[in-house]
Amino acid sequence: MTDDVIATRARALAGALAESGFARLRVRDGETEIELRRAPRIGPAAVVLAPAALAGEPDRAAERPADRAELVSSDVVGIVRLMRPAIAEGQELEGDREVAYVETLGIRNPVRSRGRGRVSAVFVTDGQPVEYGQPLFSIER
Amino acid sequence: MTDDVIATRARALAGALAESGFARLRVRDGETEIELRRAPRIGPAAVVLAPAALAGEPDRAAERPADRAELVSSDVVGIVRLMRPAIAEGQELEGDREVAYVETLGIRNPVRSRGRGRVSAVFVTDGQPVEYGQPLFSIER
Amino acid sequence: MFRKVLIANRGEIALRINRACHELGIATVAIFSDADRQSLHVRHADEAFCVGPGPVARSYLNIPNIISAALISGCDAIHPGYGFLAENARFAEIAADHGLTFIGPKPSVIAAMGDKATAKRIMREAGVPTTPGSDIVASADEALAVAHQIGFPVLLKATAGGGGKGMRAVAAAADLPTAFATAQAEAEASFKDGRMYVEKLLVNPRHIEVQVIADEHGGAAHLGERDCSVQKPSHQKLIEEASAPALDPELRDRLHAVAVKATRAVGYTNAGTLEFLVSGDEFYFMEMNTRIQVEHPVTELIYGVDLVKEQIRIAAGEPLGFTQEDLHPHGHAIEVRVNAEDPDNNFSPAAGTLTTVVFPGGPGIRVDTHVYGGAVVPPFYDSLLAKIVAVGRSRESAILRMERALGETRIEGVKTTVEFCREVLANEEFRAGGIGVGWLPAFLARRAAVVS
Amino acid sequence: MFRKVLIANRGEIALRINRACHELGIATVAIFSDADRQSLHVRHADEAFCVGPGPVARSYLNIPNIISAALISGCDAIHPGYGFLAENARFAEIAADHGLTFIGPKPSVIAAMGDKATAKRIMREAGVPTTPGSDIVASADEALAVAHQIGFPVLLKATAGGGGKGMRAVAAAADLPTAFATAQAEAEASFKDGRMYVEKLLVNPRHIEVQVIADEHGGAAHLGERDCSVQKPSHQKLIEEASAPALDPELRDRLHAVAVKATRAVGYTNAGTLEFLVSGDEFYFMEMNTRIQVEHPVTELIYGVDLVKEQIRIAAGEPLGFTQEDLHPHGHAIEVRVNAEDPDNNFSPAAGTLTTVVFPGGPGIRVDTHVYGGAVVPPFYDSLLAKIVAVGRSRESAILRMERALGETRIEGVKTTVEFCREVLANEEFRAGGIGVGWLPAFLARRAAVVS
Repeated sequence: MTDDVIATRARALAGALAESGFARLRVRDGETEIELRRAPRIGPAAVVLAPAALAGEPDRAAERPADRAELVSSDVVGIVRLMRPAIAEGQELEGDREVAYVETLGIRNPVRSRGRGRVSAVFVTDGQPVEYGQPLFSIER
Repeated sequence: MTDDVIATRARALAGALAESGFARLRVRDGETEIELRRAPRIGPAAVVLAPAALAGEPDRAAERPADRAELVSSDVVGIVRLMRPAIAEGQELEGDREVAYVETLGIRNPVRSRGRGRVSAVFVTDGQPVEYGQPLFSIER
Repeated sequence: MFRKVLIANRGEIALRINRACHELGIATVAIFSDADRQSLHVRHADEAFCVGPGPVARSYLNIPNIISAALISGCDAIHPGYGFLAENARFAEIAADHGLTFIGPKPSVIAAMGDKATAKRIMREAGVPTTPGSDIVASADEALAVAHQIGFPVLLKATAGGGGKGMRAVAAAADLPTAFATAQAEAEASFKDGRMYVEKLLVNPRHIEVQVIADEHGGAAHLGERDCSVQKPSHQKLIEEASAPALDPELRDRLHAVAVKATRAVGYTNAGTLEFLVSGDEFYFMEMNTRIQVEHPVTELIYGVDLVKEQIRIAAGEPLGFTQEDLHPHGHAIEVRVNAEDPDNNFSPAAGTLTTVVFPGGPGIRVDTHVYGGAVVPPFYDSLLAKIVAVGRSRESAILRMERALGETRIEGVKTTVEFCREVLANEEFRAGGIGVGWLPAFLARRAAVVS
Repeated sequence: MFRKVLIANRGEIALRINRACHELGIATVAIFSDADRQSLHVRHADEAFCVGPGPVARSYLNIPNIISAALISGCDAIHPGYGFLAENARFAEIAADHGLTFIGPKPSVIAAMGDKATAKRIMREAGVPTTPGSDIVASADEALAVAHQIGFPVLLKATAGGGGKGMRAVAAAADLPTAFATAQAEAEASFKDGRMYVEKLLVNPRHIEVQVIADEHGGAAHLGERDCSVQKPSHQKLIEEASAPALDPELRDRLHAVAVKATRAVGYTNAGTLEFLVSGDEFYFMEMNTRIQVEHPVTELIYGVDLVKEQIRIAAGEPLGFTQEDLHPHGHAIEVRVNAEDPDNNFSPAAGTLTTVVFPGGPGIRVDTHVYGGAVVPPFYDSLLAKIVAVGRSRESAILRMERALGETRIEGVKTTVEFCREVLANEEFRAGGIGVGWLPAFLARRAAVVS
């Protein structure tokens, strides 16, 4: 499954989770496992995307601080531009820097890191079109 | 609820019971309680139609030999004719007499009592049109 | 006009008739089997009678129960739809005996057209071209003599035949004796009638039929032709069109004229269809269906005539509301049969619960169906779930519209013919128009070869 | 012709446009809000972009996101549908600035017709009768002078008004000063524009509108009129018909001629509608809608023209495929709006999940809808769930057909206007034809009196 597909599914599942009233939803599909938990804080449901390898390690997956992962999504429809050095999985973030922007009709809509954290997933590539609400990356705080 | 309506509902419920795989179905609706149990013997599902008074006596209702009540239905579309003396609730039956017939295009389709039993309900009146499968009366054996 | 009509059918055609009655202000009585208790045709009728359990012989073919339901409910007429008792002359007679108007032609005409050899003879006498062939032949030798005369390939057919039984195609003289013996044995076993006749076998002809209508006052007209050449190997129609594409205008005019002439010659009343095989610039009468056809909507859409309402009006003694000169087709219509069948498995029928049902809508789309989300498809009946019909200004626009309509259609729970029909519509040969009845079987064979 | 069209709308009209595009072989891009993720218009489009959350200001009115979606997906045109941005001249201009063809008239024409006072002046200059009244009046005194001149009752209207705001009916001179002051204050508060004008108040006029269409090569035609007099107290249309019943033929011809003349005079291109009030044997221009109307299907059904396809062809620079002489209406069509509203509670809109959805079918019925069993009706949008349209040979047969179609319709989960519309259709005054816009409010009042 490509990251694109995962992101799309994760968004759809997040909707389902929100409607269901359940606190947690886990879907395993071939090599991919998608787990969503309702965030205890105010804000959208947190999304954790576990790579294939984790499927064989359920204990570790269950113990992850999933409720502390924050999903950063696009607020506009446009083309995403990653700032250099490009944000990458595993990267430790500090401060509040502009990690990317989404260009809409020539207007630059900045995407900021907003504090410390570790990049747990990057869902987009530089130059990719994104729609409203599309996840760009997730950050573990 | 008129007997007509009860009969119609009972037939619909019998269908639902047959599909459900459950052995028993009870519906309470205002003053009427309809309880169906799957007959342990070969044949159609037995139907028990409990009058309003029983709704307040759940124990007695539960203890009734419900699985021994037999529903006698019409096999044809026609006009029902009750033989004199007309079959009545509470009546004790013996032997195998023609208690009624259903007239279809001038042909007389006899309805027989087929052995001992007590008439627990009569759902039709003399001269009433009936369709295929419409309950005529129930007999407790 | 009638006050109350009993609809002696189920499924989409029962709903179709219910609609026509209600639009004419006529009350309706539905009949249903135990398996159809939740069907829309029951829900929409003014009254409904259960006439028997699921199997058709005990319910939809149960003449005493059906007539009894009509009498009890005070009906003055019965509409038989298609299939079941629609071409049962005895049913029509029994109805009449009980004072009920049978909405269809006279029983004697139903009976005459129901016997294939009789129908062919009557039509031949009326000047309608029929396939070269014989009357009843007494033996294989006699059949062989006829075959030599009309030329091979030939078709050996039982006069009581149906559904392919008692029928054999014979390519050469050497094969005839054996084929005759087995076909005759089959006919005797199936129909208790071993009478056989011989017919010229046309190679990949087109199936083109003419819709006719006649009242009881001498009024008669045709409503053009339909092309029903897209047939499954079982000869069941799958996609139908009006008008027939790529048809020589002169041939079309001859077809129409012959159909009306035949209608008058046999004293036909009500709506009917003459089926022809067309090969080159010749056409041959095949059979006459003395009832409304499944595919009647394609004709309705281009002629703007409600055929079922006309059937009812005619049966009530009214004259036709139009003459031939009033009838002009506009545009092109195409119908796709959505069957609960698996096209990848010889169209084997499926039963089950329809979990999702979304039909197409919008401009130029008509849907005739009795199913809905949650409906159960019982195992006892015809697999037709719905007819989707598209009308457009041209054949091309009608096909494009049908393609988008099928794209909107979602039926889940059983396999259907929807996607398969999209494949057919996309095929270049189909799109060119004018294919014969052998085309779909060949298409299926090519398709199976690609898959395996 | 366009390769790919962005559909800047939702609901049934988005599906309607999607259908027209697909039937023309054009790829489609849907836009949707978070609340419409499961909508059919998203499912049926070739691509789809979420453009914002549920509230319209942030999604369906979000011009940058919508234009951006069109550019990213490589569209060459935008169809705005009705409502939302359909009559937003700025949106049309921005689209053009980004190389996207706006499927509609020129932005300058949209802007001119969007201002009611300007539109009236332009039409008056083009020789179209307009309601007797004034241009902008500076004061209550000036308004009073005009009122005396044209006679009471009059209507005080804000030129920027809409939805009943900034509007007051005045029956007598004594009431005018107060009414003027409050209406002006309301207009200033609501639209930041307190300019007022005075108009003759017609008593219970009919709402009759003419469909026009014009290409960019000088071709222009009308497609007859529609009667939209069945309006809720909020002036929203509920039932529409084509043609208008009980309309003097000479008046009809004048209406059609004036509409085409006006279309040419304002340099109109694409499909549009001129709305008139008809009182006695006079008619007065009310406004021009520079877009496709909700009720366009009734016109399509009797003229056999696909108006949305024509819109697209015209925007692509093609000439009209017909002239006025080619256009002939056949039969009568009627549309019922199935809204998620409670007719017993001032048509208050309802949101929720549709547990059961069964639409009618069969001959002469068209259904345009985006809902299905299990669909969610979000609280953010127009309450229109479906349009059921019936066509028949006569008005009576169309009404009978609609009655049976509404009888087949089952929508559960929210309250709808289905049963209420059946009541209206059964009403003798409605059936007689020719009712005015005051009829439905009066009907509602009588109905409420009976209930209480």
